[in-house]
Amino acid sequence: MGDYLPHTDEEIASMLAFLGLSDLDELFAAVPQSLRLAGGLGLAPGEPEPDSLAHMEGLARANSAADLVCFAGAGSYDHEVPPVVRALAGRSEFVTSYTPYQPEVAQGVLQAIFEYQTMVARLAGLPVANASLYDGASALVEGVNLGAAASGRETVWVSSGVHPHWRACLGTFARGSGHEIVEIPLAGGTTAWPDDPARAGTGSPPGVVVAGYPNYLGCLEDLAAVRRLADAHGATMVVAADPVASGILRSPGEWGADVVVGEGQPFGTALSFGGPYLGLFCCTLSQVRRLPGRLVGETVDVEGRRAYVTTLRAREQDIRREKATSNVCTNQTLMAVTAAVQLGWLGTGGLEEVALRCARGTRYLRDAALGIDGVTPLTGTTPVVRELALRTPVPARTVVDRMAAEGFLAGVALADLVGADGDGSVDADEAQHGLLVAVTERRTVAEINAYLVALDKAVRP
Amino acid sequence: MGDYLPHTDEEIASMLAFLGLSDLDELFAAVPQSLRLAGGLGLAPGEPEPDSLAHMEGLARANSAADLVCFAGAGSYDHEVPPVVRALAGRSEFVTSYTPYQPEVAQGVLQAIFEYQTMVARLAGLPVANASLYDGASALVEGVNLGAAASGRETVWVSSGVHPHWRACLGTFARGSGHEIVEIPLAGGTTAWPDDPARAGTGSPPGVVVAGYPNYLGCLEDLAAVRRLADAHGATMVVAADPVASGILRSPGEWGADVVVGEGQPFGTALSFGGPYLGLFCCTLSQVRRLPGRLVGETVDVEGRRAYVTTLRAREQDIRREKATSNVCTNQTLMAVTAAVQLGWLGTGGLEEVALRCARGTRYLRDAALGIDGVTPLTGTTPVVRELALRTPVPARTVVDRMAAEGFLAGVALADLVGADGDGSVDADEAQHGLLVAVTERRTVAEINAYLVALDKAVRP
Amino acid sequence: MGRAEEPTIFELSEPGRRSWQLSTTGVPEWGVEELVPAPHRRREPVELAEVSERDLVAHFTRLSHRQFSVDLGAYPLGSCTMKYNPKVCDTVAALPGLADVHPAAPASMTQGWLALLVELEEALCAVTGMAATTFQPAAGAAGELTGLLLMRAYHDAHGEQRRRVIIPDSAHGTNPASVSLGGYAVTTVPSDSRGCVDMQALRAVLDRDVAGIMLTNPNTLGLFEEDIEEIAGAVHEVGGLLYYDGANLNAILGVVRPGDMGFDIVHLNLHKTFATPHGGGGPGAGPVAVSSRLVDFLPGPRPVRLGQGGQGAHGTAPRYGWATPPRSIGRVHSWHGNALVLARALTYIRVHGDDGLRRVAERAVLNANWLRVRLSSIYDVPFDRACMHEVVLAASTLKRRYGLRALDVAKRLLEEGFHAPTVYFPLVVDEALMVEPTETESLQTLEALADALERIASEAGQEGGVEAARAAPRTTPVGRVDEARAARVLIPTFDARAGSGR
Amino acid sequence: MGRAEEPTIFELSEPGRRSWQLSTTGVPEWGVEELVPAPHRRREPVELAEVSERDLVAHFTRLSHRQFSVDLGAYPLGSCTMKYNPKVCDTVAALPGLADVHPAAPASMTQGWLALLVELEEALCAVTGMAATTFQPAAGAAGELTGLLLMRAYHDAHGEQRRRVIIPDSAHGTNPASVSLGGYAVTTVPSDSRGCVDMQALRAVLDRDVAGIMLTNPNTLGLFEEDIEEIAGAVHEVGGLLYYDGANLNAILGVVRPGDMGFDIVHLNLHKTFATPHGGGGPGAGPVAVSSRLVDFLPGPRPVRLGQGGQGAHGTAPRYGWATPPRSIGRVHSWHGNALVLARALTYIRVHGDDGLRRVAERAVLNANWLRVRLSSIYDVPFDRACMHEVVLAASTLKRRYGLRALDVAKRLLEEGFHAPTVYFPLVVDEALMVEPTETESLQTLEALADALERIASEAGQEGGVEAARAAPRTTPVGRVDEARAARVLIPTFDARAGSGR
Ligand SMILES: Cc1ncc(COP(=O)(O)O)c(C=O)c1O
Ligand SMILES: Cc1ncc(COP(=O)(O)O)c(C=O)c1O
Repeated sequence: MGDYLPHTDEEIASMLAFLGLSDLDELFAAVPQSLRLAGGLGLAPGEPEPDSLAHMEGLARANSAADLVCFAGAGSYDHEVPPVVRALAGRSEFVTSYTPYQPEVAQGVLQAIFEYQTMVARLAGLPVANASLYDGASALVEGVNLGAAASGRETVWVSSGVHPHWRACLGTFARGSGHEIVEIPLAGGTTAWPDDPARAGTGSPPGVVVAGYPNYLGCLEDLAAVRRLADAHGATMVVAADPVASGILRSPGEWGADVVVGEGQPFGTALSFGGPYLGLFCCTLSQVRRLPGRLVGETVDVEGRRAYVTTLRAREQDIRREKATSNVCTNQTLMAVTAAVQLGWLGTGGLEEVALRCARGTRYLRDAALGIDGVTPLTGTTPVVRELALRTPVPARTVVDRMAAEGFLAGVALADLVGADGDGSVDADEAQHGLLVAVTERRTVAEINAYLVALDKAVRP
Repeated sequence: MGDYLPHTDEEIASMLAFLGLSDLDELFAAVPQSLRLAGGLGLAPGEPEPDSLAHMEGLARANSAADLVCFAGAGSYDHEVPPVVRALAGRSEFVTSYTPYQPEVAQGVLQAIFEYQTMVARLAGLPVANASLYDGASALVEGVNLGAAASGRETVWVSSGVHPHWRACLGTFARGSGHEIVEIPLAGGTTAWPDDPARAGTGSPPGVVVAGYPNYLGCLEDLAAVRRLADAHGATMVVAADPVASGILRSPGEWGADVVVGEGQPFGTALSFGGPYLGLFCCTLSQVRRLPGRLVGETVDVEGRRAYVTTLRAREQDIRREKATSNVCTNQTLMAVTAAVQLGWLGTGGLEEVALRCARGTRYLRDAALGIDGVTPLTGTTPVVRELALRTPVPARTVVDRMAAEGFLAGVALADLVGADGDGSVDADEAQHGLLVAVTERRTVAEINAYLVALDKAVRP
Repeated sequence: MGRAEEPTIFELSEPGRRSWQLSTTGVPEWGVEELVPAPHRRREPVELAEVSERDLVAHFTRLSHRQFSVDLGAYPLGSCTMKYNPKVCDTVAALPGLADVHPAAPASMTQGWLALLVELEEALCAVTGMAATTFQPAAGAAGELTGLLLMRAYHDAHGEQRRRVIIPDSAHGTNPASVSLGGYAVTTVPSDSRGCVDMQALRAVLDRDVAGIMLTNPNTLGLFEEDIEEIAGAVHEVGGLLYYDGANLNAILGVVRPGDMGFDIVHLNLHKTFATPHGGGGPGAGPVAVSSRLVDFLPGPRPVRLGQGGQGAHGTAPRYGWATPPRSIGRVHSWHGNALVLARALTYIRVHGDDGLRRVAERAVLNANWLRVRLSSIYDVPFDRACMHEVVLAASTLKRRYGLRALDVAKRLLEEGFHAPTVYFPLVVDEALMVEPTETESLQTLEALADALERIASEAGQEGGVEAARAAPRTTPVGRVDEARAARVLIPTFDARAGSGR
Repeated sequence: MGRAEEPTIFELSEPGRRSWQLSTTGVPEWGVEELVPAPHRRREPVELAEVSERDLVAHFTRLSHRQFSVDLGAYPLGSCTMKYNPKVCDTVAALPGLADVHPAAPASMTQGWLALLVELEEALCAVTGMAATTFQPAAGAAGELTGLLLMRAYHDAHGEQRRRVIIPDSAHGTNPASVSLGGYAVTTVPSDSRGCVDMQALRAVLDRDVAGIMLTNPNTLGLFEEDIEEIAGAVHEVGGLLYYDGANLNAILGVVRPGDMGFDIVHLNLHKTFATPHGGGGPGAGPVAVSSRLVDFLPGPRPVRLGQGGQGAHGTAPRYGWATPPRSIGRVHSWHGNALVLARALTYIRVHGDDGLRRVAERAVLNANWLRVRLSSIYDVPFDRACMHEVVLAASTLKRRYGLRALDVAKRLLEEGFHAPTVYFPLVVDEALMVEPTETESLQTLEALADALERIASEAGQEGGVEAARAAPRTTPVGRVDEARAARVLIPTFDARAGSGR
């Protein structure tokens, strides 16, 4: 039996007496007898904390994936997270505080978010960033919601180069929002935007246009063309950007994006089996009153001292209720604080260096991998930065399984992302044989070489 | 190349200019050219932090002992240290502060030590505890120094039941202090105190008498007899006590000890390959002005608020210099704070429970082990609490090596503690065949049973 | 410490200074121009702060000293369940075997994670009385929207186009916001004099256009909806579904289950009931549990047991895998939800177990009622009857008599070392002070909190008392903050300061 | 936060409350009376605080908010080298492969630890120019006493009974204290007008009764003893040994080595030069390195390479073991010294390497001299010439003019968010303010520190300035503490309060 309850029997007795009750059950008098649980919940009885810890350690040991050298990406990357970042982001004042509703005792979190907003806005090349959303997918969904509200039109053209799971989420939530989601196929790795709506298999022109940068196959989309397309239809341009790639790529803002969304996991958050991650969201000043979620602004206190506070609250659910721009309340603040610390650690030079090292490793691995019999580029366009799609002669899932035995998480089989039949980004054959490989700054040349040797063996029929 | 230096080249240039220097070498003008290193130190060049971390992780992996189920003790024990204790004792304010020389900004550490002193004093059954010493051995040495100063006599009778390494340290430092250390042999596991000095192989009566409780073989000494002996000679009674055993044993203070010393590692500190540990030191009020090391006392600040400060400083080296009661300056404060947190977590009931569980496990293992043929008790007196000495038919070192292959650190071979020839506590044969086994509250019956099966195999010729 | 203004990290920056150190890789060092085609190449590096690791540490450590938290003191924030977050869960969340697992790794290599999720799903189903659970929703609001999409899918499957969802006027803001995003119109029902759903009013708005009703029970007034069975019957009668907002589940753990009350869909706030830390605003986790008739619509893929798990741990074939429900509404998260938060929750549930969870509810309700009775002679108690895990007080009398508002009480309380209660919510109560002590606060802490609240009220009656309260807090890192100015002169980033005249 | 008084844990205690949870063992639950013979059995359990885990966390977290630290700001405490402690070292010290190793485990099972110690020994020998190192001393003072016992053993081995050890009047208190414990008489030599050992005076006390001399170079005035070669020659001439107090080694890393200066014995303060954290007063590590003629006397056992290490990592036979020097003075620690501190130091050394350690010294000396020049017009600089890693300032003029003492300057500085310098040490300087910025403080920090010290000095000249300084600090958790009372009414434990009238 374990718990963290302070009450002694004497205290319970005295408190009940104070309430004029004779036992704890009476506290639940308002609950109809008919509904009360006779027995318990049917769970095992409580166990001492060390027993539970041992159990969880046992489960952790059962994840062989944790021991593999990681070449998988698809939106989740194995980047360097130094001890100093873990130590600072793990400070219990950041971990165990609530949403900063009382700014006088929440300047720590508020200022950290303010710094985070500044860093993320600079990355995106836009003037405003919010205090975080759940993850890349939710950021994209919110971005599309904002975009549609801004353009006043419900049709959304989404490049099939956007992460398949994010597109899936768009589809799910469109059931509620009523948006018409039109997926635009890729040709040779980049989006083949139709020149007129009819060709898009939809009558109506887009109110929102969404592209990835780079897209999930690692290819660089022509964002100038996307901007032109958006202008042609008076649509909002939303870019789902890789924030690490932004270290060496022209920012989406410079390309003219109205909204930039992304996955912030690469900034200090572990792979974590997919969560908690960090939804990055940036937009132009003109859209700030449609911004989803919390926004921290600088102001002053009664004595004129610099202070920070959540602002433009009138957008939010607790005030606007059914008219709110979004329903988000709890977000991913701790990951935002973590990102602020990680980006503070990287600084101007470090972020560029990380992006550059990813690109070098990717180039090195690609050049060598394409020398392996039967391994070919999956896309016509050549990927840069840290994600590339290869076509393997045997099914990619087989390659992944075989290479695990050699100590590598070889990458992500496209079929696991888009399904066996493929989608607008890849066809069924590509889905089956496509292997999405990611190389981060943590991968050494020795690891990459060993990976190539293993790959050479793994792709044999 | 790695470092943690903030200086940019521009700053260095401007600072040098400010000093009227042309380069960094000029900063060392006072160092005779003849002495300056021409080349470097001959060390490898600096490496990025992650490389160093990887190197250290490699060294850590090379310690197979870390993976063994621990039945070794001899003053270092594998006790439960819950995450909450690591988290609190690891707060960077405690870790990265210096000795509390400025009490106005050091109340955190000062109050934690004050609470530690209170807890340790209660354990020992004495009114005063200091703020820590290096380890058990150094606490014993300081205790003997205090004892000799108090009695005004240099002859020290030390029970051979005191930890062999601690006795060794006594011998080492006696070279400087000039104390005459007389080791009193054990008979059947406990000290055979001679009734007159001549019998002790020394002319002079003791100024200090030292006994272990329990002694290092796990046996309970007759402290009443030690008190009588001390009184008979006007000697100071020093007890080296196991602080966990104190959870269920009569306190040394109750037995009449003037000074109580011990090893505080069991209170929240990991095995740590032997350090940093925690030297516990307690004494009577009459001896407080001879107390070695720092002492925290309660007082008030200018506004009458409760405050804490290091006190009776006139004993210390920085003020008394060659007349100081001890030379200790840096001590083991962080381990003392850790002990305060751990004892706070255990509380009245928890400490007793830990001691009781150790005693139960020890009893369970002993009863079964003595059923294995050839395995016999090493001592006539039956050990209790959490340490016991067994005699194995094959050399104990062989047993330890064989059982490591089965996943156990079987214990400590006495020969490793006292040397092959034995000493006043055990003879050469006992040294070779003696295995000191410890059972803590962490050992489950399943582990103990598996241990017994392995022991049964390991003791076969 | 903590009171001195802390410059932003940008003000601590010096060009050329650095913290970062990356491992030696030996990869050829091609230049960016050899890697990135010119038009895509960034001209200027992203300007970030350039600080030493030492200054980075000092900056964020000092910021942490300007932040209140559960670890520093009581946090009686109504509706937020700010209970103690066990440190063991931090250790669990940091286990490399859990934290270093890629979400796309094949099931055969992530059996531990799948087993963990299945075990947690079974536990949450037991707690709620539901048939299955999805872990994808990252927080309560995400759970709400997921639940509403499930509602929609359910009605669609029955060929029905319902347009309205009913919500009590005391509902949390995320409820109506989620309803809109779910494509439904909000119909609000008032609370009756006892603080519960007004049955008459409810019946009046119930018809076959109603997709369902969202309730939290105990409701946001901390009161148990005693007519819940009747409500359930009425809603089901018109073919509607009952949605349970689990934010207040802490009050009834092991006492009564949403499923037994007739609910069809339940979201849980693991960051409330199951003690996962709030992280300054997140992350949380908002799993959605549903009754059997909704299982087929759940988001996918879902972790499932494979075939006869009988194979046992030594079986070579994997025992857990992924499966997508036949009529799934699709994904609602990039991956599998906030996994590490889920691991924390399972740890918490295992430690407490069947008996412990019940104790949690008992102690939470005991603490809230003790405060209610202790404070009822000092503050208004709009609905003065036994409450559950939280009690809604009001400062309306104090305001009428002395001009002391709920806000002033809150700010004054900050000076006493406590966090403030939730104020001005629920909206149906004027000058509301919503107090949720949680079960992990000791009687001494409750007494200290009550004494502080009593002191504040009595000061209001004294000379200059109200002024003092209006001027509070003065001992905090900053004094009362000018929120209006923040909105008027928007400075959302450090770069925006320039134009702002700061 | 941090300003409210925090009750002791004993005052938070409630009988029957608990935090502890121990694992399920299944061991038979014999009663204590079945285990412990009656006379030895404790009658009453040891009374400790009984608190919930939640209250334990709040208590110690609040205490941490009442504590200044390197992580919170600059700590220019002369002679203490309060540099930044890299977080990576915390990670290293927490590695289970290092932390969970029993000190008595056989060498074959602790090869990693032995390799670590041998690697560190080689590095420290390179840094000091010595032949071998013992890691047993737990701190500097322990190293000093160990060194003095080595000195004694050396002379004994040469059949000499020398009785005196020479120490400069500027020496740190542990030096004379250690000399006494080493069984030697202290002979003090004065500093000359330049702050260095007075050669005449030294020669005057040198004879064959002198066992050796203890020096730190740069000395505690932050000045390099330029005559060191002459001193070494003179001491060696009479058969004495030179002991190097390594507390100030930070200044000369990679620039000059004690061995080359003629020292025979060196102790290092890893908690200063090699950045291991001070932990509020400890732990540290004070390894002692010696020249070849003293190796045989070192404490044992010592970690050593075995045979031809050539066997390589894949060799099955262990490559490292333990050995005790033939004429060892014996043990000076329960086990092998503060092992985890040693692991931190090796990490620090590897990151910096040959080039980085030299940079450490350069930057440390650069920072100290920048402060010296910046402040020389404001404070007295008793020895106004180039200093090394620290500068000794004095408030004597300020005291004479305005009555502002070094103590007041120190307390006032606390209000500015800095820790105070070391005051009234070294003893040879009146109103000493010993400032050691260390190399990890940035120029901005140095400027802020200098500005603060300047402000304090100029305020002294203004109306009420000195009074304000005397009243400082007012923004800290407590104001000036009554140290006299603490000694007069001794309250060393919570239990002693009772009698004390508190
Ligand atoms: C009653 C109630 N419902 C829903 C929510 C929304 O949950 P979350 O913040 O996790 O989105 C909350 C949390 O504030 C709440 O208190
Ligand atoms: C010059 C000098 N020598 C010796 C010491 C003693 O070192 P430790 O405190 O580690 O015993 C110190 C530390 O304060 C010192 O500054």
